[in-house]
Amino acid sequence: MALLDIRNLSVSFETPQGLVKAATQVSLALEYNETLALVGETGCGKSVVVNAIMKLLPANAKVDGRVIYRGRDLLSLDEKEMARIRGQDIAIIFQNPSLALNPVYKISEQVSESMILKKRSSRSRAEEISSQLLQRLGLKGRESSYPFQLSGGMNQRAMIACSVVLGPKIIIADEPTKGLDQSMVGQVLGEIRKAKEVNGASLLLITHDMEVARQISDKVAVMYCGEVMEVGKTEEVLQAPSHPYTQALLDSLPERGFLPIPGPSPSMIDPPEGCRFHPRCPWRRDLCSIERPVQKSTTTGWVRCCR
Amino acid sequence: MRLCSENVSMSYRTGYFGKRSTILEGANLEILPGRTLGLVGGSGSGKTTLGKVLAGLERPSEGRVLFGGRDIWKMEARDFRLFRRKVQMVFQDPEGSLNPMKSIERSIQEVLSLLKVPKRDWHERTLDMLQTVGLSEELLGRRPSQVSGGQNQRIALGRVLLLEPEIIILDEPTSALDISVQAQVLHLLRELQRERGMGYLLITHSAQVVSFMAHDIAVIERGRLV
Amino acid sequence: MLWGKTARYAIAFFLIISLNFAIPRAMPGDTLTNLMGEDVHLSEDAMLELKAKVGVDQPIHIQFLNYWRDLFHLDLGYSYHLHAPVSSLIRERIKWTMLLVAPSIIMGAFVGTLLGALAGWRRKEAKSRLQTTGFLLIYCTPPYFLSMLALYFLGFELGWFPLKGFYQSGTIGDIAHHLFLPVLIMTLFSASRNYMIMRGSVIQERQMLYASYARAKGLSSDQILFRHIFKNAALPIITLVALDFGFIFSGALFIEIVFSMHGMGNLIYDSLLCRDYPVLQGTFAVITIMVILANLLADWTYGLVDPRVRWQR
Amino acid sequence: MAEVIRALRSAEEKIRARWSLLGPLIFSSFILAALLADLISPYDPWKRFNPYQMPGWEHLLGTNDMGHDILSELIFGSRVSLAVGFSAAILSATLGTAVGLFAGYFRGMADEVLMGITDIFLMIPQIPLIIVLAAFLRPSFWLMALLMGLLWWTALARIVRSRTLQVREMGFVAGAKAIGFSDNHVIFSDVLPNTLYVIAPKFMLTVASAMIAEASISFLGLSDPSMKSWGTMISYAFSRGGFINGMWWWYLPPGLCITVFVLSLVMMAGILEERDIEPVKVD
Repeated sequence: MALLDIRNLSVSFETPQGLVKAATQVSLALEYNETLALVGETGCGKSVVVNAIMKLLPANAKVDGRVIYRGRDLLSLDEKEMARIRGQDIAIIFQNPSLALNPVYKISEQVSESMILKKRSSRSRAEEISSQLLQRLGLKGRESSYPFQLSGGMNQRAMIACSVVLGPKIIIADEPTKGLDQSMVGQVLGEIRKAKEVNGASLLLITHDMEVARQISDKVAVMYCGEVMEVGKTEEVLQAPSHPYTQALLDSLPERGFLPIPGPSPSMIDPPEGCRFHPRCPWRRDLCSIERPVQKSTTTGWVRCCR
Repeated sequence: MRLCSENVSMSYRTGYFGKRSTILEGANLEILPGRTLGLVGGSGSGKTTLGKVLAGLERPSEGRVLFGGRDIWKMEARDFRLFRRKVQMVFQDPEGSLNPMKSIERSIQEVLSLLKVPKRDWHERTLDMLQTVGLSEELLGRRPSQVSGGQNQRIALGRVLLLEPEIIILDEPTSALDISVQAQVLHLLRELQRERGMGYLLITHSAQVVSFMAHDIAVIERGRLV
Repeated sequence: MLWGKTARYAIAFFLIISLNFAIPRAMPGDTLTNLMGEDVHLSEDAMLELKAKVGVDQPIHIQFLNYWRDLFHLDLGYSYHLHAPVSSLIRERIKWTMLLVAPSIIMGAFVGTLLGALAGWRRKEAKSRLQTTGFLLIYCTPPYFLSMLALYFLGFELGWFPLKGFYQSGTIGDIAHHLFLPVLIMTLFSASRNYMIMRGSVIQERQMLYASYARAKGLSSDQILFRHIFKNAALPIITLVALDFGFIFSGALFIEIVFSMHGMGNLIYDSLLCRDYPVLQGTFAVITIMVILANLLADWTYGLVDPRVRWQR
Repeated sequence: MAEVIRALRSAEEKIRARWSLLGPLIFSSFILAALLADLISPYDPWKRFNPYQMPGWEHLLGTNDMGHDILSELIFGSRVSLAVGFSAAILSATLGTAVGLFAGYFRGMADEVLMGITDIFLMIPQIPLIIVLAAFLRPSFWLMALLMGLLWWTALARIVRSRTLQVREMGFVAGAKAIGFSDNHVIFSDVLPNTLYVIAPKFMLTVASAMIAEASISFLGLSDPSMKSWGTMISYAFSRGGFINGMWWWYLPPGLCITVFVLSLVMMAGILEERDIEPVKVD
């Protein structure tokens, strides 16, 4: 039994332009102590999936399916029960830490807040633990700084501290390296890995960067146009991908010579019939535009392609 | 004609009594027709400011910018207008590179009217341009918010190409785009260079993009070229 | 930065008070009349004497200097209608106005920001919609009309409250009885403005990433509002409330008129009827000074509570 | 995709959309009444009947102390009240937009000076100043509108400036400059249209506060006696005993008209404002 089991999760949004199908029948499993990278391009629905897990979607989202954590379906919980899960069992690290931290409180206050409010720790105990944690993350002497006084990288670490202070079992990191300079990426990934190991947690990493996925993850899931196209062990997916989209995505990487994927990105309101990748697929057959491919097992996972 | 900067420095004063903060210091660069100069630097290194100075959008506090050997800030109005046309700049933010209140078609026609192209040729020229950057006609009626980031960036590029520039300064043209789209745009840029022999200054933080595109590389750190 | 602001206030003070000096001299009509008020009838001799006293014969820059010197000596001129120095007239009236304004502004700030924050946070709930509609109605009504309505229904029809004045016997209970309705109206009036600002501010702040992060950290809805959003949303309110002070104060003047209270409002109303210009000008100067002080105070407070401003210094 | 999601609206807004029609509906019926006053008004507002009549079939809203028909006064009064509100708002919107655009676009010295002036204007107690000036001059509604217009541009100037500062940093503004468009073209064709949606709601609110101010100043008897606005009507009811004697039909209708019309303006401003709040981005 996996730690977190996502089954047929679909998310759609009512908009004036039409129904946006942001995620369609997404099934994923996150095992104990595992790092799973959810990879895809902008707008493929990967952030929607994690926000659905955390129940942080806006009110106009329609969510279907099940998200099972320790035998409980998170989607059926009410806001109060869910608030208990957030932070303590499942924690999330946002991209853009400088905006995610509250500008008018010191970072030590923001880290100890969860301890005080959720674990009912005394203020002094909470502050002690949070300053230990901040020191371990290399923010010694910066505990009583405000977010605007720190660099983006320091804020990123402060936010990691805020998220993991209660020792969550699952850490979700949403594009933690987006917009960072190359030198910072390795450092931030290191911090996240450390936080994961200290807590013995599992990590669900959302990223658009294949290189990041390669560095940190055990398993990779590739999303395209709201669907998971392929899941498997990291080496297999990145060395010998089974889905043509994964192949095309890898080919467009700098080290493979920036080979572009032909054609425009698909519409999420009116996604292609059948296989969603078929309009841009080099191996497209007649059947591809009619029938949605079923999941086929691969050596270490599965793929949604008829080839 | 080539574009170069000689000992360009840039500093601002914050407020009346604020300290002068230096953004650029003694930068020398040369952009040649048909070649791409990659300018690499981290965030806050002053690379965008240098780009704007070279495009004549900001006046350096010290040093000169030379186009075809002549100081652009000492040119007569007519020559400066010519310089404006021949040296163009494309910006990072793909969603902000076109006016959100105007349709794509109007954004393009605006440039045509600036160039005093007769009205009857507008449609044809517009279609030509779209073809050059690999887009279809159906986009014309839309607003920038209704097309993708990559398409916006192509239109911005196409608009600039209407002016038939000799040199284009590209400020992180692909860094906000997805990997696959980035690849499309970079290929397009290379192709255009081959066809038209334009010179590029490619400003980016990505070493990989530079090594793919550039003939020469300059590195900038805290306002200094190293 | 704060000193820059203070300097701006000093310049504003200087210019607005100078404007006050210029008005009677630049307006059409006889300057002396403009300075003394209309319908003042005096003998020739007394007129000449006055002319010398007011100083209209002197060159303009001397007049200007004298004007400022008098101001620093708290001399705001003399009312020939009421036969009293303007400053003592105002001093006598302003305490009653402050008795109305001070509690109302404080209560209005508390009630308005608190309810406004809750309404912005739970804006889809029926209760907060109803509340918003109520405050919106108050917001859209001229304060004196509101007072007339309250006075008509609660005073005339139901007879719960006295119809005019501050007190009959002068005991605290009596004063409170007279003051209750005007203070209530004034509080609602100032609360409605703070309510609207705070509600809008919370609606904007709740879209910020830190608010969703607070939720992701597992905080309850109330904790997110009061621990995270409230402080951020309330900060700009400090400045806005100060900028609004002039408007709220003006509202108080009208409320006083309707309730026939012995404050600045009726002083202005009466002096308008007989064009008693010195009093009008004196009240304008006093109100200006109060508005500027309120804004200065707001800036200082803001600097104390917002860490971003505090550290810039 | 991101663009589509940015445009997200909750399903509930469809229901709200019906409510949001209320503002424009009230607004346009008042405008219509003001324009068609000659046609729909039952009597000439200056024609004299029996004074102090209660509302009845003859006079739907009764008559006042001079025997004027209140309904007719009300309909004709809307012309004055609306005209003052709109002309003050148009003047202040023009001034504020010009100052804000100029300061924000050119920055530097121009910005410092203009914003310094704005800060000073913000400190002026506006209604007391108008009272003082109106006391010295011959009372006139146009003077009132002019003064309000000259005093009320500050809020808009600040908003337009900060929006302009944002817009000028966007790629398309720098792009337009690089292509060689003139500053004039950039300001009016690129910057101004992108500030309109912050101007529009503020304009509505300015009309609203100008109307409340007009009513307040008229209440003090500082209005032109040859014209009647809603504020003037309440003023007379108050000073000539209508209020003290409980003749609610005299002062209630003009007061309610002010409230309801101002409400419609604020509601419309609210709708326009909400459009610019970006919903949470989900991807």
